[in-house]
Amino acid sequence: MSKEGEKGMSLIVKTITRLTVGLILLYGIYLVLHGHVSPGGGFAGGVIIALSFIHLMLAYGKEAAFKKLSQSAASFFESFGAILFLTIALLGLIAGYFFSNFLPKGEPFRLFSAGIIPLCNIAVSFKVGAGLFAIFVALVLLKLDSEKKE
Amino acid sequence: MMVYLLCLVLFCCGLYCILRKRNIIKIIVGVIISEYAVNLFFILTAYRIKGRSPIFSTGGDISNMVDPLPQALVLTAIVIGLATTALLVALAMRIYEKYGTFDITKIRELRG
Amino acid sequence: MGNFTTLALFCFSMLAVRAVNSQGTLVYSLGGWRPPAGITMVLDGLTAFMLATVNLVAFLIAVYAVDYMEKFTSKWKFYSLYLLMLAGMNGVLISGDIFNLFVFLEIASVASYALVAFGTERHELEAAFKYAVMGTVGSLFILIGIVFLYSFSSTLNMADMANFFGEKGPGNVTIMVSVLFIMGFGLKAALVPFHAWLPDAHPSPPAPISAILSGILIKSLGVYTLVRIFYNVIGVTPKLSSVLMFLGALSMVIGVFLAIGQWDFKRLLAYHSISQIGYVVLGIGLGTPLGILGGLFHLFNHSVFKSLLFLNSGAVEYATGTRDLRKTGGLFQKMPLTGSANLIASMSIAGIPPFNGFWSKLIIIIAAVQAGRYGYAGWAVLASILTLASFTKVMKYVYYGKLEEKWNKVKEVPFFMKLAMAALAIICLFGGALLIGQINRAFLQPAVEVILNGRNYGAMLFKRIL
Amino acid sequence: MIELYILLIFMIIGAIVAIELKDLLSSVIAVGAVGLGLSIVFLILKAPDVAITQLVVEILCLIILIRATLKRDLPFSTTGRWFLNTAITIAFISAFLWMAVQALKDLPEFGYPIMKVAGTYLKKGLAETGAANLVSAVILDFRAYDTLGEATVLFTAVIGVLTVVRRVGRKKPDGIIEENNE
Repeated sequence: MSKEGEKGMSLIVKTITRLTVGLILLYGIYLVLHGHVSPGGGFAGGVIIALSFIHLMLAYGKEAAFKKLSQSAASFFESFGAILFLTIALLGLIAGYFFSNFLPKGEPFRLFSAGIIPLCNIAVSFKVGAGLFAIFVALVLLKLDSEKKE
Repeated sequence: MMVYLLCLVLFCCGLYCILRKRNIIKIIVGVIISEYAVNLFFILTAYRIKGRSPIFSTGGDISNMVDPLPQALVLTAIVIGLATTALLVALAMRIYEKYGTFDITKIRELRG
Repeated sequence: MGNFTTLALFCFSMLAVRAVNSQGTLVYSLGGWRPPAGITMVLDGLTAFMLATVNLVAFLIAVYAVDYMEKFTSKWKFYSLYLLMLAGMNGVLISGDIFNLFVFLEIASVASYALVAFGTERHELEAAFKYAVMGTVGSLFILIGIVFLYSFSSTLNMADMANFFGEKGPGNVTIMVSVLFIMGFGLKAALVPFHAWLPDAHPSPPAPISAILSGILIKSLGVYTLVRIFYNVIGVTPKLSSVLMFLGALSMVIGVFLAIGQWDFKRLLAYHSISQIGYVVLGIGLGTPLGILGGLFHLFNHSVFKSLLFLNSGAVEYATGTRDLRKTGGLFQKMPLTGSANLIASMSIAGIPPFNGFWSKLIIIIAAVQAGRYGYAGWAVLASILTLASFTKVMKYVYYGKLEEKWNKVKEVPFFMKLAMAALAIICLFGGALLIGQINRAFLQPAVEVILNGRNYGAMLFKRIL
Repeated sequence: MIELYILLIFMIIGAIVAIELKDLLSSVIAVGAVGLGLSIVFLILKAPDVAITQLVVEILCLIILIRATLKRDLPFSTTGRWFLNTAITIAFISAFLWMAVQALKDLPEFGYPIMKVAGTYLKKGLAETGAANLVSAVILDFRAYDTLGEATVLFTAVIGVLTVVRRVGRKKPDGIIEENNE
């Protein structure tokens, strides 16, 4: 990708990235948290969170992105998401069924409503975001390796 | 009816690409196009004339919402498609690394 | 870790067999939603039978892998993918909802694509790519079929759908869906027009993976789903069953003809997989009780002896480093246990009387004759004879004959590999016992009844729920 | 509904362009155009959730594919039996389409789904789950098991990719090679 060494793209791209990457991350988090009252949800939000890190990585090179989210942290978040999701499902057993919606439903259209659904959204977003980031990193590293070999 | 047919034509474009093209990236492109077509077909079957999106709002009536179930299923199908595509791309890149080409007529160690 | 999990799964599936015997069909609704709204898991005779088969073979292969996988890097990745694949297969078997079935089918398929490329050698990558593209196309066909079914019947629950089709009767949509599913699941099961990926994908990976792919993956993803959807959901018509029989017979004969000219040990076995799947589909396609019994019994037997054969080929490769039949020879003196296990498995697959393969083939052929399909019976006998011929070749070139100079240092394989092979060989030897009254009634008969019940599946399930 | 037809035809043209272009990078970008068109179609069809997801997944797909194809060669070879193979493929596809047309006649007409199961969701969804977004309610409550499976597919793909990109697959008979886990 990079024309001038390993350290990322040109100054314009870097500046714009610095301004937008936080907004993208915030938008992803917003989509996750409001998944049960408006369009969006765990998948879309998770992918956007992953995209914000990928954006950082494309613009600044991989070191900058790893400083924010190292690979072990990514794998930790992925496992954390999976375990959170399964825990919610298993807690449902107390209420009678696997995946039963055991929390109080609350008042519709509020942020804190709909029982387990927001929690599930958060879990799924962790999982999707970290998982996609891991896939991308693996592919990029593979490519860098093969270029080095040539 | 006509809409369904156009959608299936899109699917067949992808299928043609998978069956006839001799380049790995083109094959992946074909797979992606077919996936799109299938997802579109699913959403098309859910549409209701003059329907509204399946999100409740205060005071709105719910009688003419479109079918929410296919939308949920398509969300799942999209992510599954993404996972498959990522794996295919990883395989393709490894193949490029080993053989130095994307052309499958040159990648023939195994015989039929 | 992997071994304990698979052992636990095997124990659970044996419990499942018992539960089905004592209580009949069990239904579990996830999340507490009533069936058309939520997802259900269904445990009936067919599911229990398949679960027991899959987990038995998977457990033994996991035992085998303990020593075999020492040659490869990153063992933990192998075990993760192996268990994910197993989870996918179990999910497919136990699911009562058609989209859920698709999701679990994808888990198993994605894991198997990655497993085929496990060694990351050139030919493995190529085989994996071919397999992944074919598998994805198959999945897309299945998904389109599901869209048609959903749009037509407006439900995803298989029991509900069976009721719907029971009222509606066959029509154009049924034909279209049948064609889509035959293409999709045929691709997964490697029936003959769609078999191109199998001879590449099955020999390339390490032996335990070949064994599980060939032994149980194509059956639980291909044959089981085909049977479940055609017999219990859509309802089988005479035309459909003749198509199934024709495809089965075609696979049977073409597979064995392609196999007989092969010199690569594992590739030969892969072609035999196509041929044996043909037997299973032929038996089930006959639609008579005896034919279905034979088909299912052959499915069980094939899982056992084909995994055993692949494990044997793996042992030969482990010890000598080659799998070309022309380069080996006389290994029986050096590896007596592998040799005798292979002898048992070969006789079993070729249908020599005391072994299990003989009984199931005999039942299928008798059923074909009883149903008046003499042609198909003749083909089955022909394929059986050719199978015998090609395995005679294997035994002659690998285990008997003159021991070459360079194999003098060959040793018998490590303990766990021997253990797994011996266990499978013993099952081969006594597999015929499954036909004896009590065991038959407990294990095979409930599965046959489920298939024979046809679309009453739906009505029966709803009776259990309410 | 005329815009739906226009977009669909645009997507088909985009797909054909993507298939027939000789340059891999342009071909991948044409796929991106198809994907964006698909996202707009989802919006027209009143599926905002799917539209958002499709959009972001599309972007991710595009980035991955561009990473894979950048600065890569493109040999095109036409084999000897090109005409025969194409003829077979087209015959197969037309047979497929013909059967599809027969079957489509029996489906409920476009715009009037039956909604037997979905009807229950519409009626009971808000009261029983408390989520205003019905799609969220379906994927995370009514059919949460599907979502679990789907997350597992993604997990499998992550491990699969990590498996595939390993540098050394088999240990050599002699000499020790250290594991390289990314």
